[in-house]
Amino acid sequence: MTAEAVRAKKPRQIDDGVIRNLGLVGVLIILVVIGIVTRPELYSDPTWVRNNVLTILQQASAIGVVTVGMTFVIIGGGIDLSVGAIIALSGVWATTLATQSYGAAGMIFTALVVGVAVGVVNGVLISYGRLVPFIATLAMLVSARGLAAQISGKQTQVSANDTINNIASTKLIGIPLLVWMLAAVVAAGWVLLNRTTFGRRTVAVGGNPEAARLAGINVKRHTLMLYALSGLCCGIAAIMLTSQATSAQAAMANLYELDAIAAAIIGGTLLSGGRGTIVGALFGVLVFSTITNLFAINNLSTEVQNMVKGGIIVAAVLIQQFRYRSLTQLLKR
Amino acid sequence: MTAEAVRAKKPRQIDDGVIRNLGLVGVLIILVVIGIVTRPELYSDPTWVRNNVLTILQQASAIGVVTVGMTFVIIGGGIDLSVGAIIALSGVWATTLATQSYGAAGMIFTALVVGVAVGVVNGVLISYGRLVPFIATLAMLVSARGLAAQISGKQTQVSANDTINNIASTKLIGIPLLVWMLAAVVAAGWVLLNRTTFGRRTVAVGGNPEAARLAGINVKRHTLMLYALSGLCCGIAAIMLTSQATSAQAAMANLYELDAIAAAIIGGTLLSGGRGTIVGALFGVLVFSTITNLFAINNLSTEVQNMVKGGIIVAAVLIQQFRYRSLTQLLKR
Amino acid sequence: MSAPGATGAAVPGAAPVLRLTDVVKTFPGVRALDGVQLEVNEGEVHCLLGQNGAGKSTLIKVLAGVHHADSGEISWLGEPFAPATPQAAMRAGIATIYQELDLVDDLSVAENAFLGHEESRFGFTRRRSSAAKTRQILARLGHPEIPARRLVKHLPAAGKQIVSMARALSHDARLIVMDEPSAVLAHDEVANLFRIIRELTAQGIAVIYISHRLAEIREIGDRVTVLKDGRTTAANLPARTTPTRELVGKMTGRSIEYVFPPRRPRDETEPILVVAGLTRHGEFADATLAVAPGEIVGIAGLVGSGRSELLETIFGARRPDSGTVTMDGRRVTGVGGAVARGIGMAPEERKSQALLLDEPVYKNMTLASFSGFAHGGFTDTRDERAAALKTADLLELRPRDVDRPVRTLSGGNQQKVVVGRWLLGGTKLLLLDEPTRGVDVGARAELYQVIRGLAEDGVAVLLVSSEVPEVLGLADRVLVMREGRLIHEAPADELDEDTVLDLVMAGSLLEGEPA
Amino acid sequence: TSNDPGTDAQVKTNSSGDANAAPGTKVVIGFSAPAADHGWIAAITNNAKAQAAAYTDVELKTVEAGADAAAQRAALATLIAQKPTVLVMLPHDGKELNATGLEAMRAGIPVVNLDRAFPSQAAYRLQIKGDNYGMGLAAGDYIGAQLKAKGVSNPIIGEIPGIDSLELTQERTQGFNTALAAYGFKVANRRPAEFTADSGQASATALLQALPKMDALWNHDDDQGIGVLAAIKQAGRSEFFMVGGAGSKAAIDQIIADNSVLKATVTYSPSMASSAISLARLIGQGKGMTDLVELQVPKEITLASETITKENAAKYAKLGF
Ligand SMILES: Nc1ncnc2c1ncn2[C@@H]1O[C@H](COP(=O)(O)OP(=O)(O)OP(=O)(O)O)[C@@H](O)[C@H]1O
Ligand SMILES: Nc1ncnc2c1ncn2[C@@H]1O[C@H](COP(=O)(O)OP(=O)(O)OP(=O)(O)O)[C@@H](O)[C@H]1O
Ligand SMILES: [Mg+2]
Ligand SMILES: [Mg+2]
Repeated sequence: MTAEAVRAKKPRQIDDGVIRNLGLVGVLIILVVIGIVTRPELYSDPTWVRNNVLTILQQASAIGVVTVGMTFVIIGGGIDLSVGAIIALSGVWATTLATQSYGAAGMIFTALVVGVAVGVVNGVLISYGRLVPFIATLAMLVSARGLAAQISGKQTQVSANDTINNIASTKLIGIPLLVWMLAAVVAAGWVLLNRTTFGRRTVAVGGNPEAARLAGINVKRHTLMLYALSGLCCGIAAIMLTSQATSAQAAMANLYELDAIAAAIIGGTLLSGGRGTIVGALFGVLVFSTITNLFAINNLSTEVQNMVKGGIIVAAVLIQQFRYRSLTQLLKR
Repeated sequence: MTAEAVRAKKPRQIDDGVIRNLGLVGVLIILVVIGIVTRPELYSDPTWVRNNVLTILQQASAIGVVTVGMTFVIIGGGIDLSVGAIIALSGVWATTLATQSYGAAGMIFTALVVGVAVGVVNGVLISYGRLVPFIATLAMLVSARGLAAQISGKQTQVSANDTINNIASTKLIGIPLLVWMLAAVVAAGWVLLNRTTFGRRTVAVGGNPEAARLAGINVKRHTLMLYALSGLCCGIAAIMLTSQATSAQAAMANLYELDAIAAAIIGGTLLSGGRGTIVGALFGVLVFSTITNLFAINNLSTEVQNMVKGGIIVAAVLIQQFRYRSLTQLLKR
Repeated sequence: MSAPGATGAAVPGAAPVLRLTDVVKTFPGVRALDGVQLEVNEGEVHCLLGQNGAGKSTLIKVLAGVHHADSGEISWLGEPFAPATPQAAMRAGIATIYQELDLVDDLSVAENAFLGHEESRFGFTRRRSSAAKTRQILARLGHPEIPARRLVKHLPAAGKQIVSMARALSHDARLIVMDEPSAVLAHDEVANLFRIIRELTAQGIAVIYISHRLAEIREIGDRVTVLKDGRTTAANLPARTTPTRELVGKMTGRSIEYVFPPRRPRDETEPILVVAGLTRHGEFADATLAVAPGEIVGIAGLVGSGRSELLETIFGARRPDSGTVTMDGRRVTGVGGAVARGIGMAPEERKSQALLLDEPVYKNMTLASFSGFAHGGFTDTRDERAAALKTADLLELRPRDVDRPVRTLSGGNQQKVVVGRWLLGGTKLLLLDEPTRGVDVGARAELYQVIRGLAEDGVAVLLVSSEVPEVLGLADRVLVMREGRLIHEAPADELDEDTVLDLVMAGSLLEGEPA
Repeated sequence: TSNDPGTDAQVKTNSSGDANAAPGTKVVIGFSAPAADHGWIAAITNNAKAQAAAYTDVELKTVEAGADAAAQRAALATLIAQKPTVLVMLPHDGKELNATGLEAMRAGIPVVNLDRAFPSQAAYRLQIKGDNYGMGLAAGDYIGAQLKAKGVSNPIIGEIPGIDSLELTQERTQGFNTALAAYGFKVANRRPAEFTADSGQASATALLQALPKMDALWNHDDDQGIGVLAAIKQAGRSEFFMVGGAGSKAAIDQIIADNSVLKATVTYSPSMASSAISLARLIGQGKGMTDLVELQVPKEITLASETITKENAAKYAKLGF
């Protein structure tokens, strides 16, 4: 391809994903503006604003990590309803007295191994047992929460390990460690999806599994790895949440599956697979956590919060679509 | 293509759906056998057995009605996460003091109208607002539960209407009215799906929307009607549940969306649309409600229940697949 | 073969029913139609000719109400006409058979035929009467054996094409548009199709017929309109008498003849692929064949004779009931192994089996080879793009843009992407299933050159095609398949078209032998 | 439970004229309770608001917390940043919000820990809670005594707890089992519900089916009890008696009417929220409880769980929520 040819095609380079993400940035800006308008006295304090941004990011960190894994699974044509349950099982397992006796490293190791192991079971059921992902991971949801309740005796297990507990309160260069962890996972996810053969296979497997198979891709093994990856993300999130709550219990990370799927989809991932972006998923998570923050600073009652939240979600997607359409129009000229 | 070539494929006539359903019947039989083996003293009493069957059916009735609507939506290429919330909103609205003052007819009317209205809003957002069904109905889930909480003041609203309350305890020819209602909805659903243009178009819209559009079907309007239908089913289920609990509250029908989707899929409905059976969905619901019954008569603790339930779901699908494969093998000879 | 209307020119005195003037239609970045003129008379077969991407499908979609013209005028039966929806076009009497199959898998044949205008009473479908009507139409189409109540997903591709036609006939149409209906049909089916078309024109129904096979146009067409880059370059040429050179020239701006590259003498070498006694019950039985490096082996046969299944089984995509596939002396049991041994397959169904429609062309071209371009697991899109661009040039991809999503390519250009995937180095054995389906005359010649070139570089090629001349022209050796069995093998130059057709169709050679 | 929300708060109207009643320094009380579409939690928030409104020197800042501990943590972070004088908090889970309690205490804000205990003593200034274990004890005791009086030797006892993964449910069940064990009885079947009437109906239906004959039933929660009672009626069963939990108005009315199987309920009153506000005010003003010798409010208060029966129901009628 000649240099001219490349330059001539510049406008197309800006792909759908980026434009969609611009839409989500717009939504975020609107949310912040609403915050400023409704609570000017808070927003007039720069320290508060800085803290607030960090709080939003910190609250988004665990679910953000889960959403990265979920985005891979969905792009690869599947779905993982068991993420919340995996977090609970990993967290509970990592905080049993026996595990805690091995110290922070033992706890982290346990959480990650449990996460990956459950993910592998999901993957095997789906790839080799040929179960529909929805059913397999729903069954896992139920079972893993049951096992977590069994292990914890339905008690909240307190973490006595200060290294773990301090993760949530540690800051590096003024930014919470949890936020750094989120950033690292998002960056790794982006590279994995966009710059590696693994990512390319993921898109192929989700976009047209038959074509991928006939092109020599081992679709089953790849699918298995996607669920293992999602499990790994859950293990990481389990550590983050355990540290934040200084404890773990069987009911933790309740309904994270819905939040993660919603964030991924709002971020432009196709529920039927074959398309999606990591950055979009991150924005999706941020939109949700900014909404929650907006409600908190305005002290809306839960029922009003919920009513409004549904509306905001709809509006966000509409705005994003609107921007998407008009921007594509613009770029066409 | 020669005449022989076509005829050679005769055995395929016995429809996938029927074989799948046979598999589910097998699963049901296995569950009952487990019940007999574990609690022989209960199963030795014919009256108890009869009552038990009716109880299982009765407990399946409301979720069964919802699943019929859900099956239509999924066959039509969508998904409805808001069913539980619609039930709650319909139920709460129908049991406000103001509504109750209009008597049973007023309450039933209100529940149905609210259900259909919410369904129409879902449909409009999805058809004309071009929102992804997952997001639109998730937003509706959140909003509708919020509105229900607002209306009820987060209280449990008791139904003082005996006509409504008696629905759940009335029997016709020895069979509970609720079971008759389920039967009627399933029968109507079957006819609608298999014997009307609406049903056939639903398959087309979900199976190949582009082809449906090229064939001159108004895909958007049809999609809208599917969500309205699901809303109607939720309205009916709201009356059934309100009658059973003699009350309604904002948290009622919690997670019905997951149960209904799972039942539909276990019953052979393709999550991506274009294929599904009403009878299969009914069997899916019955499998779940039989599992619950099995746990109850064996007094399993929640955590063990959950662990086992996941396993049973997986086993059920595997058995069904196994039967499916071996039967097709058999029939091919 | 004479029939009313087949006079080689416009029926004298026949009135134009459809007239398009200066129709323009743009897509993002493309002017698909750039001032089209078209005139169709009552009772004629009007052929549209043009390269891949010339705008033929877009044109008929404008007529069918799927796309809306940006400017220009359409008049239909003397009235201005701008259908807003497919329904409007149908109501006006225009029925369309689209290039890509537009059927619903889980509906029956009858339901598909009457989709959107079901026979019904109070919303209830009248299954018996619509099945009866469907049977009538199918009988008229020469296929009474297709059961009206069978689900469409259980039909072979050719059967689906018949159902598409049945749908078009189920409307009371004044104009029937057919976009490459013969692409998935074999020889006997095409004859059948032509019989129907003649019936239709005899009733005064106009037909717009699109095909890349000039022979078909000569046989069935009355007049020809040629499109190039969205413009009409020649209108209303007589279909019988216009010289091929002129038609091709108007289409491509060049003069390409329908030529096969010359065969060169080849050294006898040990076969690289050995297939022994391969069987899948109900599909094919006891297939034994071998292909040597540098050799092109063609398999001829009717649609439904099991060639695709055989190819897929050799590739490891289907598990054989018995028999073995050996590549380079090692057994092949799965697709992964096959690709690792250097086997590549271009499958027959581009949309369902080959393409990631939303992904750019270059990623589709490198779907089987991106790992090879990668360094340590990290992909190298620059090299991939460059390689894809080379293939695009080789196959005359239009537009020559490897970054656009495959979805926006015309049917023939999509096909080039599918075949192009396996031309990207490293392949030792190429399995090609209908590689030229929907590809225009010019690009087809280029593709033959490429395949021949690969063979000369030592690649073994196993080719399946429903076009007998293609098999005879391109292959060194030909296998004839009938009802799941390889019944004849001969060097290509010892066979001619009639012999092959006799072998394929007549059962006489194999009396009493079950498939 | 009522169809007419928010009118019957349990408020201490201090007309006794003691020293604490007089307006003192202004106190800003931050308040947070988890969201739940449930009568009891709704009553907690209503009571807190009503009690605060009864004082002229109290300003109440409520933050609603979403559905789980993480959401509540986030909400409390914003509340603590606003530096209220005292913080009253009903945590979603005491252990999970322990860290937040510590944070507030370190920031110099006394924390009143309502109902669900923090494990760390340093995380609260005052802990006021209901007695979940005691509830179970009371229910078990009542059932044991009744059955013994009837002379049933091998009774079949059912139990319908609320959300089973909650620690409070575990405590109630433990208390129940302990009390029954004293009589040599045990639970035959236990079907958890979810604190909602429809889940109560479903669980009760399953339980009744599993136990074709039953002698006694404890349902942990009167709100879900509406559904439990409906199920019992639908099954046409009446051979046993039932004890409720929490002490809702509907349940007390039904006990008085004595026309159903519900014969008693053990209290777990949301009035603790009113008390928490009153005591938070005293803490904020540095005052003690006048009936006690101590100059300051004590560190821990546990409400006793009382058993409401037909005999004493009239007395409790006004405390029903
Ligand atoms: N939806 C679309 N978006 C963008 N471009 C499109 C779209 N559909 C068609 N095109 C472009 O319009 C041009 C005409 O395509 P069309 O399908 O009409 O060609 P065709 O003549 O039917 O070719 P073929 O013989 O290969 O079927 C092509 O360049 C194609 O890439
Ligand atoms: N298991 C099956 N279920 C349904 N249809 C099948 C099945 N197996 C094969 N078929 C159909 O039968 C047909 C068999 O013909 P096949 O594709 O092998 O013919 P072919 O000789 O390759 O012809 P062509 O590729 O030219 O269409 C296929 O088109 C396929 O649609
Ligand atoms: Mg075309
Ligand atoms: Mg084929």
